[in-house]
Amino acid sequence: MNFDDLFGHIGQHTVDGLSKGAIYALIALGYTLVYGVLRLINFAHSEVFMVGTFAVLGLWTAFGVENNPPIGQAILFLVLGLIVAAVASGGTALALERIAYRPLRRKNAPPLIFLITAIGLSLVLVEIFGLVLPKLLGEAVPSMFGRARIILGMPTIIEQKTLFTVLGTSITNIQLIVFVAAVAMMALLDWFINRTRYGRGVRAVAQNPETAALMGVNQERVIMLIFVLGGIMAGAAALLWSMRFGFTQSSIGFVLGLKAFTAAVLGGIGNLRGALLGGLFLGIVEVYGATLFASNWEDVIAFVVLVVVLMFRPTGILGESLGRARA
Amino acid sequence: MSDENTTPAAPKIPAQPGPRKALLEIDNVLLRFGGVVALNGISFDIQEGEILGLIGPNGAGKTTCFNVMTGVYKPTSGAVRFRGERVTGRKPHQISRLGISRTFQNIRLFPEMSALENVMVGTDSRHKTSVPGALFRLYRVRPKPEELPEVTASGGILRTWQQLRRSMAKTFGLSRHILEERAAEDKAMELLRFVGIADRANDEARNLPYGYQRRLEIARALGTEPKLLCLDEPAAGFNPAEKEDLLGLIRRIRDRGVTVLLIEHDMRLVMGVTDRIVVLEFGSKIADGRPEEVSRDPRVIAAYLGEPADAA
Amino acid sequence: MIDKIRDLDRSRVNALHSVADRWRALPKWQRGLGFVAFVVFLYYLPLLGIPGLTWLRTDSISGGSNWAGVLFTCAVYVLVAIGLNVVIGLAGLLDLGYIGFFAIGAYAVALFGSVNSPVVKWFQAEFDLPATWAVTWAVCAFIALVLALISGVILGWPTLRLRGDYLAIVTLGFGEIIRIVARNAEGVTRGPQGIAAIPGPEGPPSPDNQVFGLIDVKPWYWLAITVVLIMVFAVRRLEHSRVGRSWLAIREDEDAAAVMGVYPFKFKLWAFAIGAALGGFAGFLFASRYAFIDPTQFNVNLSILFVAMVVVGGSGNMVGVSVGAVLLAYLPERFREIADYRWLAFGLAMVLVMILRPQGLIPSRRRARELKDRAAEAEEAPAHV
Amino acid sequence: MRRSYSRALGTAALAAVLVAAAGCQDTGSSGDDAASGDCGGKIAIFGAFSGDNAGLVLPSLNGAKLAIKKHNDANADCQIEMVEFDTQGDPAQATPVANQVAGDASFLGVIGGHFSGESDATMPVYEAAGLVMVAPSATRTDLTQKGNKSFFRVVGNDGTQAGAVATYLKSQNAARVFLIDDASAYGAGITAELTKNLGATVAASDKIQERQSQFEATISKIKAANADFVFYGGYTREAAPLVRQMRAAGVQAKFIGPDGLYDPAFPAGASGGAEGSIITCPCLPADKAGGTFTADYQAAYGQAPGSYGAEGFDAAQIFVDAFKDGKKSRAEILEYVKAYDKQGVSKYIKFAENGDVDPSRVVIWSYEIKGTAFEPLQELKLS
Repeated sequence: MNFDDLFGHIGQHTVDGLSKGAIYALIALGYTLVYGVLRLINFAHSEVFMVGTFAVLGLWTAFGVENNPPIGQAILFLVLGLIVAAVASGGTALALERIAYRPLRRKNAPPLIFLITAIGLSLVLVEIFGLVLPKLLGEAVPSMFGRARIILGMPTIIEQKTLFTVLGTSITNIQLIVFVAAVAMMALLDWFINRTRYGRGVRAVAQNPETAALMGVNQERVIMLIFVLGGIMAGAAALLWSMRFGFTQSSIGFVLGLKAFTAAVLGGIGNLRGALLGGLFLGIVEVYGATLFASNWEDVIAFVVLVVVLMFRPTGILGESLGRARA
Repeated sequence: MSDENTTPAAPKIPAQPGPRKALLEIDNVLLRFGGVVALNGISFDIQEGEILGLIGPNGAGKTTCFNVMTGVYKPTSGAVRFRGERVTGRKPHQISRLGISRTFQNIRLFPEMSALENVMVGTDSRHKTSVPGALFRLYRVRPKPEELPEVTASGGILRTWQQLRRSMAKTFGLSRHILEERAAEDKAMELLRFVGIADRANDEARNLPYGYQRRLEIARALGTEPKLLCLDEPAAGFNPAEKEDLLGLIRRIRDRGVTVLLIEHDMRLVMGVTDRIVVLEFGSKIADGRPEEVSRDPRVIAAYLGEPADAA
Repeated sequence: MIDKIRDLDRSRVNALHSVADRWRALPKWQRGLGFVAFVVFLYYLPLLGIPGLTWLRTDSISGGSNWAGVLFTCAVYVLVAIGLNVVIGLAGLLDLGYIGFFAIGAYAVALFGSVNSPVVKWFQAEFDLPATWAVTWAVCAFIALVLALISGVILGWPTLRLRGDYLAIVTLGFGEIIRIVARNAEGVTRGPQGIAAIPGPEGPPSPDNQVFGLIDVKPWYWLAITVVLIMVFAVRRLEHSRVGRSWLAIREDEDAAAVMGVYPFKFKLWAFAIGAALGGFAGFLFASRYAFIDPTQFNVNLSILFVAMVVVGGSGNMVGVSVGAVLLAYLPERFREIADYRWLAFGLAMVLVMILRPQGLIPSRRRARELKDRAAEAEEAPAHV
Repeated sequence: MRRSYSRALGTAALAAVLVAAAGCQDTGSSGDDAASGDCGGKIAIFGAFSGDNAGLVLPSLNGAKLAIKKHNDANADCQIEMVEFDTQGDPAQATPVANQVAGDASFLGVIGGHFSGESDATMPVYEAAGLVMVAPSATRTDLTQKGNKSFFRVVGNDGTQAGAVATYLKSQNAARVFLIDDASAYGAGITAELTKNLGATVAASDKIQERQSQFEATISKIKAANADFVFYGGYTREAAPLVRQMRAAGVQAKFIGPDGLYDPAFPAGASGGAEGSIITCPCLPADKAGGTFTADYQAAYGQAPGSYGAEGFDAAQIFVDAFKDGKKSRAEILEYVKAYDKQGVSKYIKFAENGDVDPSRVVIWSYEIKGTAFEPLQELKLS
C-alpha cells in the first residue's frame, strides 16, 4: 500500500487517470447508444474499435508515415486517419447490425441470444484479423497483418511534450488532445441526440418503440443510425488511441471493451454524459489503484468497483436516461 | 391422476351476512410515478366472504390498485393491510403466501408448461421442498394409509415388488418431496376440474383456447390457496354464454370460502355477481356501495356509465 | 445458401424428433435396457476397437492425443455443460464467468491436497505435521464442492438482483478476478508457477499408483463418466421437482411467478449455487487428473467456450448441452488441421446457431417453442417494427 | 406388437454387440515399429505449434526438423521419425499427449516441453515411462530442482540468465534499477532471480498484467524512483507499448529485457521506442553459431533461426547421436543422454546431475536494438 506515492503526486495521478479514462469514455459511448435504444450489449463493439485502429494503421502504412512528421503532415494524417477510422468502424458496426442483429430482431429474440451472438461475432472478428488475414495477406502486407496476433507498431505522429507544469503536475500535449477530443466528441453527440431531428427520432425509439413507430419514426433507420454513430465514436477513439499509444493488435479490443462497458454501466448505461463520467471515473480509479497496489491488480480493482457501484446504485452514477428505465 | 371420487369435497361456506370483518383494508394509498398521480389517496376495504367489484373507466387506476395490493408497486404513502397485517413493503411471493392471489388482464401463463404444471406452480407455494429435499429426499414423512403405494398386480414378481415397496414406505416413511409432488398433482387436477378444463390438463398452456387460458389462470391463482382472489377483467373477450359460465364459476369460488375482488368492464356481469362495488376515476374513489346504489349514483353515471362500456 | 442450410437443418431436426418420439413410444423396460446399453457403451468407449469406428479415435492420426485423455476432457466438459445448463438453460441467467468456479474447484484440491502448495506447507509448519502430509483427496472433493457452492452464493447474492445483461458482465469480471488473484497472490497459490503434485484418488501422482496412474488415463475417464452420470441423475431430480418448475416459471415470466408465490431470488440463487458447485467439481476432477494447474489454464476464453457448448448444443436440454460439449472438445482434437481455426469456428458456430437455430442443435422441445412463439409475435406486430 | 418386439430384439442385439466388442483389443494405440531399421528410432516433439505463442516455438521445431532431416538424408538405411504434437503451450493439452507418447512403446525420446508450465505438468508422466525429455526452451529454475530423473534441458535456466543480467548491470555501474514483470511464470520467475542477484541496487519494482496497454502508473513509479536502468521480465506484447510510453513520457533510463524480447516484433511494435534497448539471450549470434547451422536453417526455411532454433537443433541432435550409437531402448537412451558430452550448435552440451546444461557452458549474449535489428554486443560473464 503505497500511500506516499498516491497522495504525494495525487494531481499527476488524476491527470493520468483522466487521459486514460477519456479513451474508455469514447468507446463507452458506443455501448451506451446501442444499449439505450435496443437494450442490447453490443459485445462486438470492442472489435469495431479494433477495426478502426487497423484502418489507421493501414492508412499510415500505405503513406509511409515516418516518426514525428512535420506538423502540417501530422494534422493531415490525423484528419485522414479520423475519416478512415470512422468509415471502417462505422461500416463494421453497420455490417454487424445488418448481418447478425437484424435477423434476430426480426425474430424478436430474447436479449441473451443477442448477447451470445455478439460474443460470437467478437470472436470471429478477432480471429479474422489475427489469423485469417495474416495467413491470406501476411506475405503481401506484412507490416499490417504479419504480427497481428503479437503487436503492430505505428509511427509516432505527434511527439509527446510537456505543455505546462502546475504544482508538480505536468500535463502533456497528447493528454490534453485526448481529453479535449473525448469531451468534444461527447458534447457533439449529446447535441446531436438532444437537439437534432435525427436525435429526436433516436430518443423516441429509445423511450417507446411502439409509439415512435406510430408517430412515423422509421425504427430501422434509427437503429442503423445509432450503430453508425457508435462506430464513428469508436473510430475516433481508435484514432486517439493510435496517436497516443501507437500500436494495435487483433485482440486489443477485449480488455478495452470490457473496461469501456464497465465505464458505461458505472455512469449509467444509456446515458451519454454518464459514459463520459464513468470512463473518467474508471480511469482515475485504475491509476489510483495501480499506484496504491501494483499495476497487476488494476483489473481486479475495476471490477470490484463495478460490483460495488451496481450494488448500491443499480442504474449507475447518473442513472439511465436515453431510454426510459424499463424494469 | 387420482380418481374422481377421491376429490375432497370443496368446503361450502355460505355468504355471511353476519358480523362483517375486513379482510383487506386499503388505507389512504397514494402512488406517484414521477409527476403523475396514479392513485390519489384511495381507501376502501374488502369484507371476508364477499364479492367486491372494482370498476372505473380505462386508466382509472384499477390494475394499478391490484399491483399495489400484490406488491408489484410500492405506494408512495398509505398502507394496505391484509387481516390486520401490513402488506406494503412485502415482496410479491410473501404477499402470495399471506393469501392474496391474482390473475392478469393480459394473460400471463407459463406458456411452455402444461396446464397441470401451471397450476402446480401455484400449489407449490404451499410446499416446502427445496433443492436439498428434491436432491436427497432425506426428510421422511409417515404417510397416511391412502398415500401408501398401492398393490395392484395380481401375482408374480411385480406383486412382490409392490408389496415390498408398500412395507418399506410403512416402516421408513415417504420423502416429503414425493408426497408433496403427489399432493400438488392431485390438487392441481382438482382445480382444473373445478374450473372445467381438466380435459386439456397435459396440453401446453400456449396451445389452449383463449377461454381455457383465462380459466387456467384462475385455477393457477386458486392453487396458491388464497383467502382473497383478485380477478383482473376475467371476462374480457368472452361471449355471453361464456360470461354466464364465468359468473357461475366466480360464485362457486366464493362458495369455497375465497373472497373475490373483481375488476370488470361488463356492467351486467358486475351487477349480477357482486355484493358491493367500488368505483374509481382518475385515481380517486368516487363511489362505494351496493350495486343498485352505485348504479344510481350520479357521479358514477357521469363518469362511467354514461360512456359506452367497451371491453378493451 | 442460407435457405439450403435451413432446409438441411429442418430435415435433420425432424429426423431427430422422430427418433425421440419412437424412443418415447417404447415400453419402459426397453427404454431401460437401451439406457443400460448406452451406459455400457460409454464405459467401453476408451477401448473403442469396433472395426469401422476406430477412425473416431484421436490417436488414429499422427500427433493425436491419447484417446482416453480426450474422452476424459470431454467428460469434464460435459459436467461443466450440465452445470452451466442449470444456470443458463433452466434459470435463464447468462453466466460468462463460469470458469471462475471451475478454477475455484481446481485450486481447492491443489491448495489443500498438494504438498507443493503454500497452504499445505503452512499447515505443516503450524501443526508440526510431516512433510508428506496433505488433505486427503476425498476430503478435497468435499472442500471443492463446498467452496464453489459458497463462492456461487457470494457472487450471486449481490448480483442476481441485477438485470440479466448486467449479470453477464459482472460474472465475466468475476471470472477474470479469480484468475488474476490466482496469478497475483503468490503467497497462497504460487502465482504463475502453478501447483504440481495434485493428488488423485490414490494420493499424489507417483509411478506406484496402481489404478489412477500417470500413464493410463482410462480409469480417470471411468471416474469422470461415473461422476457425470451421478450428476445427470441429480440434476434430473431437480428438474422434475418443485425446484425445476420454479426455474421454468421464472424463466418464462418472472413477475407472474413471483405473484404465484415463487421467490425468484431464492431459486435463482439456488440455480447459481448448483451451477457453481458442478463447475467447481468439474474443476476438481480436472486438476486432480492433470496433477498440475497454473492460472493460464483458467482464462476467459474458456468461459466463452463453456457458454458456446451450452448454446450450440441446445440450452435447457441435458442431452443437447452434452452433445455440444463433446463436439467442441472433441473436434479440434480429432481434426488437428483445424486446431488453429478453432476459435474462429466456435465464434462462427455461435453466430450461425443463434441466427438460424437459437434453440441449439438438439433443443429442448420447450425452449424451441418458446422461441418460435416470440418469432410469431414479432410477425403479428405492425409491419414497421 | 410385432414391431415392438423386433425393436426390443434390436436393442438387445445392439447391447450384445457392444458387450462383445468390449472384449476386443484396444487397437488404436498400437505403435508399429516402422522406423526400426538397424539404427533408427522414433521420437516425439511437443509444444505450442499453433495458437498465440507459436511464434516463439516454431523456430525450435524447425531446428529439430532440420537435424532429423540432415541425418535422414545422409543415412538412407537408418531413418529417424519425429512425430509432432501440438499442445498450444497448454498444460492441459500437453498431458494427454504425454500419456499418448508414454503409452506408445515405439517412442524412445521426447523433445520438449517448450514452456515451463507444460514441462512441469508432463515431467512425472515421462519419468514414469522412463522416457528422456530434452527441453529446448523451458527455462524456469525449479524444473530441475524437483528430483526428476529424466528431464534435461539444453538451455540455461532463468537463474543463469538473471545472473548474467546482474553482471551486466554491475559492469555498467547501475545504481538504481527499476524491475518490472508481467506476473507470468516466465517474467516473474526471471525477475525474482534478478532481484536476488541485484540486492540493494533495486530501486523499486512494479508488476503489470498481460494485455495491459496503458502504463501511466508504472511510468510514474519509474520517474519517482529516478531509475537509471529499467529491467522488464516478460514478452513483446506488453514490453513494446511500455518502452514506447516510457520514452514518450521522457524516461531516459536504459531498458533491459531478457530473451522473451529477442523477437523482431519487439522493436517493430515499439516503432523506434525500443532503440538502444539491451536484450540478453542465451542464444549465439548467427555468425558465432557452430558449424553451418545458420546457413542451413536459412536455406531450409528462408529466414534466420529465431529464438531457440539452435536449441531445437541441439535437442534433436542428441537423439540422432543416440540412435547412431545404436541405442534402442528408453533406458539405454536415458543413460546415453546423461553421459552426453559434445559441442552443439548453441553451446557445449553436457548435463549436470539435475538435468541442467552445465552452467559453466551456458553462453549468454547481450544485443542492442538498432533500428529493427539486434546487434550483438558482447558475451556476458555469468555471475
